[in-house]
Amino acid sequence: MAETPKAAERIALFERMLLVRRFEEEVLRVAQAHAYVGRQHLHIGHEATGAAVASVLGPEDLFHTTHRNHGYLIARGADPGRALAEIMGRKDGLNSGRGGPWHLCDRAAGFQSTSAMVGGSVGLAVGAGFGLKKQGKTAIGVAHFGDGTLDEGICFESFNLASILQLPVLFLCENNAKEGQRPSSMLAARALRDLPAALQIETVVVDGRDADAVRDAAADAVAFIRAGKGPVFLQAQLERWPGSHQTRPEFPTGVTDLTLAWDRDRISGTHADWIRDHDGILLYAAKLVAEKAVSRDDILAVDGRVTSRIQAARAFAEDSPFPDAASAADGVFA
Amino acid sequence: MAETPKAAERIALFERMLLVRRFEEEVLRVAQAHAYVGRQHLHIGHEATGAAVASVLGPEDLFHTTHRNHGYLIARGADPGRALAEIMGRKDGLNSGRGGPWHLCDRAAGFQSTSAMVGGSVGLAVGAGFGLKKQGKTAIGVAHFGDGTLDEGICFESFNLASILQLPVLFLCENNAKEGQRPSSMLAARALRDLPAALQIETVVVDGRDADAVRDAAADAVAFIRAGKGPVFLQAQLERWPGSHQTRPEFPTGVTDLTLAWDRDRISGTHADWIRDHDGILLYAAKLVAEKAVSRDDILAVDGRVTSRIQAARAFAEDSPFPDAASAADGVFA
Amino acid sequence: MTVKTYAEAVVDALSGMFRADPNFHAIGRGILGHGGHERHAHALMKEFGHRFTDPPTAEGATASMGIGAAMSGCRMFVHFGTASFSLEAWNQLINEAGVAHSMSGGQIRVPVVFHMYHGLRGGGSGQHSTSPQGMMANNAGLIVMQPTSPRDVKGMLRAALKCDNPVVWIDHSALLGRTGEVPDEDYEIPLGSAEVKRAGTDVTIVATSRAVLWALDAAEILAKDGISAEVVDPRTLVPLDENTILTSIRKTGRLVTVDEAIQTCSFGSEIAALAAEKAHDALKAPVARLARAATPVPFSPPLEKAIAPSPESIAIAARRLMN
Amino acid sequence: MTVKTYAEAVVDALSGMFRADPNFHAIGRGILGHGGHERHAHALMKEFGHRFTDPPTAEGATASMGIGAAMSGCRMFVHFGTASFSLEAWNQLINEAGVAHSMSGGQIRVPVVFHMYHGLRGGGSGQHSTSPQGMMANNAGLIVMQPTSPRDVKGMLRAALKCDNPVVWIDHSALLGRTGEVPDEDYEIPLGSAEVKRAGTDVTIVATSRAVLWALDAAEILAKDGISAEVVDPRTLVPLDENTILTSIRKTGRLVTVDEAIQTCSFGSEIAALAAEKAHDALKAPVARLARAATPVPFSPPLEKAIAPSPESIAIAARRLMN
Ligand SMILES: Cc1ncc(C[n+]2csc(CCOP(=O)(O)OP(=O)(O)O)c2C)c(N)n1
Ligand SMILES: Cc1ncc(C[n+]2csc(CCOP(=O)(O)OP(=O)(O)O)c2C)c(N)n1
Ligand SMILES: [Mg+2]
Ligand SMILES: [Mg+2]
Repeated sequence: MAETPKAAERIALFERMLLVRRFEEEVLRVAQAHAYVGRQHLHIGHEATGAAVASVLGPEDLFHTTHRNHGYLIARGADPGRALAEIMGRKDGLNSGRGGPWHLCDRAAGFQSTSAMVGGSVGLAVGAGFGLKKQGKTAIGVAHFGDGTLDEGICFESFNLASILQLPVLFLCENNAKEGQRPSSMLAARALRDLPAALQIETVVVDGRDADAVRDAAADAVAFIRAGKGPVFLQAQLERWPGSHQTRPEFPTGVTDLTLAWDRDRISGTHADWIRDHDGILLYAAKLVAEKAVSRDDILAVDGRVTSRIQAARAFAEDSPFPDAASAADGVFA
Repeated sequence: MAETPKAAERIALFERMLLVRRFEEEVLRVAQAHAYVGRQHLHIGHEATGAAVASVLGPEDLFHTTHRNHGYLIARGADPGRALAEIMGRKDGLNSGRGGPWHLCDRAAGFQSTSAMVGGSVGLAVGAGFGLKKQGKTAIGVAHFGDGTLDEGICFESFNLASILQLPVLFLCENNAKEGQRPSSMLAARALRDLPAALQIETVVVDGRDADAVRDAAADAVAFIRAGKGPVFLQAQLERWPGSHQTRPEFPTGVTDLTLAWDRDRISGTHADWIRDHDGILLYAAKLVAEKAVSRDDILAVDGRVTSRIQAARAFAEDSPFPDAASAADGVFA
Repeated sequence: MTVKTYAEAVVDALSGMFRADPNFHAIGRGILGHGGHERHAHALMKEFGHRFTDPPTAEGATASMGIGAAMSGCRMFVHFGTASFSLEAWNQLINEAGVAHSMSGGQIRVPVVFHMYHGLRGGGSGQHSTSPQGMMANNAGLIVMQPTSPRDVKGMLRAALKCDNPVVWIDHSALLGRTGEVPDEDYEIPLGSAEVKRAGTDVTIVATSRAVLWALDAAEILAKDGISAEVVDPRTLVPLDENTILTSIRKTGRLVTVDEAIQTCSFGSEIAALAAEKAHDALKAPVARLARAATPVPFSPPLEKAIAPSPESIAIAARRLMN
Repeated sequence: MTVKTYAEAVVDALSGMFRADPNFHAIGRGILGHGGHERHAHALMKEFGHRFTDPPTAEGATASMGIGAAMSGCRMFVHFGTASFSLEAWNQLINEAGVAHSMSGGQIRVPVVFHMYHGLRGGGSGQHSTSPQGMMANNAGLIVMQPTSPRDVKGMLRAALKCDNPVVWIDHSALLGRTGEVPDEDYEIPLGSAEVKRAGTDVTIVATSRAVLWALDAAEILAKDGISAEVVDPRTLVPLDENTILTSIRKTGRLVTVDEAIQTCSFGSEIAALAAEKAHDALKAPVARLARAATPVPFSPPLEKAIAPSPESIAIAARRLMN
């Protein structure tokens, strides 16, 4: 077990996850303002997991993400302005406007290709692990993916490869399947972990709403992997954000009101359950305050900082022009 | 458990497996006579498994096989003459010369497409199970495949589908991986069955050299499947025949001498181990004789019958002309 | 005759088949996409929803299951969603569905219709915009169809569903809202018959799928310039109705091909090659090909727009051939 | 200069790369097939066997691993064996390797060479004889190469291994035993440069891979009839050296294309289309295309032979253009 981190680290972690939340909310706002942003798969409700995992990785570790990637980019330090510009298809976007929301890429922040083909990130991250190992580095490959991804044969094949070759890969599975709803995954296994476990991969399941728990589990997993002991499958249990299935973005849970973290009686509406029990941001804010690690004002101060960063990001993105149409077929080959 | 079968049934089963052996030996002889037979993946050493499984299936059950398919066709009653003609690319071959050794097909004997793509038979047999179930039939789909097949994602995906939909499918895995050699399979699981078991598929492992054991296990599995209880993974443990890796066919173990079944001291040569311990045909002959179910002469009489059928088959195949080159592009569409 | 949308005509054909054949089954949902036309499938799903199987995200095995079920005596409809996903089942389409009938010496039949949406869709970026029709047509044993009008899709889908061969239907979501007259009675349009979608005398434009809409708009533009364009829609890529296409080229002496796919080895190239081979003497001008630029599809809207042919670019190309 | 086999030249290029770059790795064995030429790889395997990884039978993940490793800073060689197996990794080739550089706005590079053996191999039947070069070329972001001579393969493979883009090398086992002069020193032949393999004046034959051998034999036959055929080998299908090809067509005024793949949307069709588009005025006769018949490859030897082009059929087609 990792040591209990200091308050400063925890507030930094909180800031990381809140930055993601405010970023995703801004994406929705931009969409509502009818600016073009493509189809969105937001990381709302996954931030505690994403930010916690990002917090234990070094800059050399190589990350492959999915269609639901924004959170990881932002949590690992990609510029929110350039990320938003990319989502809006602008010239100054991270991918110069060529990738869009499903494919944000920031090589400098340790991101490789983001694949929106279900299962794509898993195979590529195994390759990253292979390559890093061959290069004698201690860095690791990380595959982020959802529960539905386990249905794809490429995911199974990639687990098998990583296990046979004992590659340094963290398989980070965000299970957002809500009990009773049609899950993304239709795996016939009793539990998702049964598949990697059958392939002799170390498995860990953690409460994905609990940033401290995820950070500790991820730190342990990464230490295990760096020690050359082989891949780890880390599953974070989450519950799908009620807004995540909309083709046209809405705010079914409203813009996040951080004061609900300590004013829980005010939580109401159709999605009160989700807000109360599954919003990792509110849960972490509540915990930090309850444990007196920080004050309410500290939380609100973080929000103030974050919100102004996001406002600046939006201004930056909106100021960025669309790329020149004449460049449409450029840059196919290196 | 199935009842202990009568002697007549056991000698019939022995005849089935010997027919396969003599057929495969004839294929090798034809190849040595420099008649064209393509690349061979013979069923030698697998006959006890193949014939036993074939013996418990009805004519309505639909079989999908692999590159190593001859044994199943012959054991289920396909005409050896037409089968050999197909392997030699002749007009009267089962597939009119269009399929060749990897793709023998006899719809009337319950064979569907044979796929030489590793994993192909598994997905198709799941489809057969799906189709038969939808048609309200009690027949089942059967996928024959080797241990190496479990490496392919399509195999995993197909297991998953069969399990989710509780389809009537027998997954018949012939594990011919020899300890110490590079196995076909590189599955990271402790045992092959761990993969289907993780997907909540019933699994059974049986000694594939022991025809009685395979027949009983297969009968139980088929009864389970016909009862609508879902798919079964039946794994037969075998040891790869020493001749099976030759690109140019040889008889590393010699033409099978049935008298070795009771004259075990005469077993000798480089591959004596395999002949003594892994040849299901000799083992079954020895057992039948030892249990006094049949006499040595009965065994040799069966061989006489089988051998003359195979001789007739060869004559038939050799008499058959090559198809007319003008028909080369015919029959693409139904 | 009733005026219907293409989406409604699709539903007509499917419900007819569900009614006619109890052994007809579908795998996959979302057959009318997610852009608003899915409401036309509500009645269909209400009546025949139990004949649909919801697969896991596993395109290879899903395709295989459809193929195996078809071999076993069912007729199958397999929906892939975006055509890019069909590449996960490429092996099953080509090495299983396409070869089984021939390789078995005619013993096995594979009556499956595979359905997928190809092409530029607005924001599909590099992984959700594939137009694989040219790749698919470069194989044997697979019928490839791309109906474009409500009338065509009903008749061709009915024919495909009754066909004993695998049919790959590479659809475009931009067609779903197209309206047109659709006969009320049951009818089939044979697979392998092209249609002249607009008659003309000066230049032949051969286009498929959504590109037919661009071609028809281009013909309007050209008409204003006094150029009479004939728009030929092959409708089925394999087998190809060479006759209708060559007759048109022989008549006009000029050919423009339009393809939403990447040009190299595309269906547009195939038509141009056909002209060079079988209508060389009739050609009064070079053939002009229009296709998607050879780049992974960029996300940014102005870039995505810039890489595709358009009515204007088609008209310019055709006009150039008139000099 | 030393006379070497094609197989030996392949080994030259690979061992040069292993020596030059410690971050160069290979996945898959049997890179020289199983027909007798594998002995040329013995020394290579002895020295660099530890740089080869033996994968499970899982083409999709194997390709992905190669791609991911390349993105992470290695240079990779991924061997698929028979090209038919590459269809299991079709999605990874197209939707991952091909798009990553462009889609990332140029941040990511994918230096992988994918190697596979296409075509008729004698008894390959319907599932082991695929010639997917046309399909592969119908995509963006993938270089597609088919060297045919010992000299070419050394130079082009060296170039491919140093290239920062994914290269799909669609090889033919019938080439492995071809001998020819190979420079001893290190050299690269740029990807995207065609070569006139035999000069001529009456008719241009454009052929790729094994078909180049047929074309050269056809040229011999034609020479006896007093017909001077020029054989052009594009060597790289994407990017295409249009210039060399068009120069030849303009010179001879006649074009025969030869392709071992199925004709519809093939590379042969692409060359014919190119001629119709950019050399129309120079063409004195219709273009003639030769390709594999559109059938799953039948097993029986006389049938397999009958579906392929041959030196004789090429010569007949060329002769017909002379009238
Ligand atoms: C190969 C492929 N098949 C299908 C899809 C369509 N698709 C997009 S997201 C998705 C569900 C993914 O579920 P999961 O992995 O759990 O991720 P989540 O969206 O729940 O985070 C599917 C099927 C795809 N993108 N790629
Ligand atoms: C998709 C695919 N990849 C690779 C091959 C090459 N191949 C032919 S047989 C074989 C091994 C199969 O092993 P197994 O399933 O155990 O069958 P066995 O031959 O041992 O009976 C391989 C890899 C193939 N036929 N198909
Ligand atoms: Mg999910
Ligand atoms: Mg095996």
